[in-house]
Amino acid sequence: MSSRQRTTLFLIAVAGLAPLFAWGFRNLPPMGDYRGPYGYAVTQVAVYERHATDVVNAINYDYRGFDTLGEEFILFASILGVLLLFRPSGDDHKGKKQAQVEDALPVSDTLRVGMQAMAGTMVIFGLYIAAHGQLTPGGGFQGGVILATVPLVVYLSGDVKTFEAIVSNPLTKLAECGGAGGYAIIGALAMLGGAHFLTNFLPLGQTGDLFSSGTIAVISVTVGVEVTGGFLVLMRSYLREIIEERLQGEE
Amino acid sequence: MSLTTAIPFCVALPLIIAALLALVSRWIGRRVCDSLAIAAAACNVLLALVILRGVWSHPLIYWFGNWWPRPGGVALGICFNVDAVGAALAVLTATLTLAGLIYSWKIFEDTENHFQPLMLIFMAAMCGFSYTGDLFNLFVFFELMSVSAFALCGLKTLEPAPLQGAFNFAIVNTVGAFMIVMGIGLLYARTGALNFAQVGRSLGRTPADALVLLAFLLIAVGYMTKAAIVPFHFWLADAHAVAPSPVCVLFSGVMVELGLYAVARIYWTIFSGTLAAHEGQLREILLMLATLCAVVGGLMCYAEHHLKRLLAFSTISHAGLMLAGIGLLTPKALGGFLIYVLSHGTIKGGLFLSAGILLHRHQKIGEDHLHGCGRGMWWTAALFVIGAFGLAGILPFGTLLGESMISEAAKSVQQSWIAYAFVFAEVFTAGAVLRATFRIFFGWGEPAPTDKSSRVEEKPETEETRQRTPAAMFLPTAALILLGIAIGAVPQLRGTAEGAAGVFVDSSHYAQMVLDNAAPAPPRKAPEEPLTSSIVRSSVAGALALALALGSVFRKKLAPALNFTRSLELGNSALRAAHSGHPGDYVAWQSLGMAAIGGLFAWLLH
Amino acid sequence: MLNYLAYAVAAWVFLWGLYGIVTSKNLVHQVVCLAILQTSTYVLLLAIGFKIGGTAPIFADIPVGTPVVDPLVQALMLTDVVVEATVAALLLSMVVKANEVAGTVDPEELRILMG
Amino acid sequence: MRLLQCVVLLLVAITAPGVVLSRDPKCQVVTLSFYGLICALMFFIFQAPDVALSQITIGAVMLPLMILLTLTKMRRQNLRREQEKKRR
Repeated sequence: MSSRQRTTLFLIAVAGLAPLFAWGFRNLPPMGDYRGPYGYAVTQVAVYERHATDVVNAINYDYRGFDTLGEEFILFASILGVLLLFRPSGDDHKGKKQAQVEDALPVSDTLRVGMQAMAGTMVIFGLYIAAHGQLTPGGGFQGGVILATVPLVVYLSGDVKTFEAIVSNPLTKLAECGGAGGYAIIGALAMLGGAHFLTNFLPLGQTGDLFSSGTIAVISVTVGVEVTGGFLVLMRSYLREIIEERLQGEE
Repeated sequence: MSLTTAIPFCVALPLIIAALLALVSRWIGRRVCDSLAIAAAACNVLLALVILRGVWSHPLIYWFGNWWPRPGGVALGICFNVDAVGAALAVLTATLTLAGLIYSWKIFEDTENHFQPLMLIFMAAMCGFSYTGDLFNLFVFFELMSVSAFALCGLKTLEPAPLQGAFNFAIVNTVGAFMIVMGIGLLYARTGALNFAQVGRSLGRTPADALVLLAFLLIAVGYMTKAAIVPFHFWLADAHAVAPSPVCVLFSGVMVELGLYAVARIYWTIFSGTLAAHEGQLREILLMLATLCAVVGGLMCYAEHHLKRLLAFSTISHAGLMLAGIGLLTPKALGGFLIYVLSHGTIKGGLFLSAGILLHRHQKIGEDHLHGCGRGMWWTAALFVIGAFGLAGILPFGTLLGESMISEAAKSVQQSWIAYAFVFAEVFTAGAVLRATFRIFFGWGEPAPTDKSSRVEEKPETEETRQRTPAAMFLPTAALILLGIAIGAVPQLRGTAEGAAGVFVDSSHYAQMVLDNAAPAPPRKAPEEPLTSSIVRSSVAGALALALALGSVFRKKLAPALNFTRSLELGNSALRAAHSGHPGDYVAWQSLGMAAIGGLFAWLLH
Repeated sequence: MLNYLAYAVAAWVFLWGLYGIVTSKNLVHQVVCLAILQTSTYVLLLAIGFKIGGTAPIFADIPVGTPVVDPLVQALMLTDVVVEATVAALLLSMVVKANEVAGTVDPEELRILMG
Repeated sequence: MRLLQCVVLLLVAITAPGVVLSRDPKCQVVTLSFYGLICALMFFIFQAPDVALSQITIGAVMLPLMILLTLTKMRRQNLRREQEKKRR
């Protein structure tokens, strides 16, 4: 199909879809007027039952924790996929010697110091977000992504060696796989006591404490570990060639 | 092992092993990794069988996190509702994965052991998909199986074709996934629930309004994209042409069918009450789609000469037949669907693996290129011929039983013409496979003509050429094809399947079981009708397929009247041109298809 | 009318996302359009779960029973965000590979499989 | 509050076509990042801080970053290909 034919075909489809959406959306409740049973019930019981003040995370890591297990494995599978796609092939090593493409940004010392200070702040911020999932907005996922950007800041400040040391550390891989597998294992541990998969088996603690809400906090941290490791592995597979060249250049 | 332990482990165990394998893959050898993955898959086959036996007589509801529904039937947690239909599909999933993993023992030298964990995740996702009783959880498993499927599809990264195939696959399916999310959102807006039973009960029997119809449309189109129903099918041929054979087995054998299973599950648990008044019209729409799919798939199948694409189009054609099993909206047809899926999955899986054997031995996959190459590979040839007749659904195969149940059900709702759609699809798909077999293994007639993409993937999946077919490749292939026959030999299969389907479609009892903890009703074994008319019909189909194949191969020698086979093989240029390989085209067709079906919904169901 | 603005925006963004995918001449652009398509589901879910006068469903500083917006849709959206990011990462790596082996990222030129 | 919601929804409605219509991926990175921020703002205004936080990290930072890396990788591949061509 030529691109004009394609667009015409699509516009015909839109001529059908737009009224269809208008027709269906008309019957939605007006925005702001929502009274579903699920949301009402869960906000009534979550704090008492799970000692977690952030109901969104109580849902994510407990009531519907099985969804989140699937979601973490979606992340895990796609990282495996990226690794598979970017696996070094025979041609790569030839290509490396043939052409050197240099595109390092010159970084001033002030910027470098500033960035390294920023990295430090971000570590603390990320840890805070990841650890307080059950209490305040945030949680393992958000904290993990923030933590994963820290080595990147280090990289941008020009310190390729430190970046490579962090991302190629086996601990990063351990974090990725251990986090993902750990989630499933925590779920299975509940079954030792005869309960169903992913049931809370830890003491609930005092609502509002850092160590409260039982498995929610633990799972949140586990997810944080996986996400940190996962995004670092992802980053590394994207940057692998560039890093190799840079490190060669420094030698 | 108790059933309540087996159910979560069927999903969690392969995930844990996959994480473990990914962690240690750098340090352990290829063989250790393979053995662990095969052991995990075998373990899953056992688990799935234990579960199937356990839920055979009555379905089982499993609430994750012990979050049973609150008084008043508000479910906050996620449940698995394991019934015989879902459990049987999980057994099929695990079996095909096991066969695929054993088959890949001798191939994929360079995947750095990432292949095995992805296969295990894929399997876990499909098992979870067939067990789950929650709308959003169904979506999560849908997405998990999609992501692992995209990655597995683009496994061979040294050529552009696999990347194109995987990319098209990913774009079209992800668009479908977002439609599903929108549909789930609409249902949540109306009912405030995600559990199938709760949503279904909340919609009740009030006639569906525009919102509910749009939600059904979005969700059905999303899952039909996965199920490769025309016009949402374009990704399938591209993905199958390039995916490694053991992965194709899972794609064609079970992933596509699970898309249809999801449509059935959602219809029966959620929409059957609210759409009850318009059941007849909905049946007509679905049967129309099914017939279109069977015809387009059949014609394109016969027009292909890339062996894997040929089989891919045959899957599209058969997906149409299976949609007919669902679209008739009766328990008997649904039972037929189940039997058809099980036997088609094993046979089609076996055929893909046989094609993989050819690719392994000769590094070629085009029918023209392979002409006469298969001489001496008589065992593989036998598998091809048996598989072809399995697709035609003749006597000893399970496909016959499925077809007969669907045809009987069609007769009971005055749609008996659907039997002709079956004959059409069977003649063309079996004919195409037989035609390829005659040319490749017997070297009969002229070499086949060349398509634009019949050269794709003509590179080895292995590093070196081999003179012999390794047992690790041949045995799972033969086992799958034989399983297709064995399914047909199970005594009382039709009555049992219809009983299981009867439990599946009983939505009000289902809701009581999930939400009110009611006792499950035992399935009633239905009486079985004689098979005579189906045997006659399928024998005619098989004979016609054979005649068509012979006519195609020998048309020069026999008679000029046979020249129509030439145009079947080479013609259909408009249909071919539609399969353009451009993801933009595919999404445009997808939108158009959705608009068209939506228009029919608005017209007939409102 | 204003009550339905959010739903209209969701449908609008959805159709624009589809339009972008259909007319795209660059695979990277196509992946971005897929991400835009995804945001339409955010807008829809967000609008569905919203409640006038409701605060965020976090009971750190407010007593239980205060009207809050629906927490479930937010949980669904969190899952959705992850799905978007991961699918995009996978697709982008395919694009990079396609550029490496085929030398093009125009879907029109990358057509090897067809008919 | 109501007004703010309308404004942010309209902003989303305007920027989304903007991202789609910026055909050059390089400038799309910028528009996408901007769009991601607006989405995050929308989540805040609609009382969804959890999602807003992950949207900032994913939609406004991670995703544009991955696209930038993709573009860098592709530019290097293309340069290399041209160099090889010249050598021949």
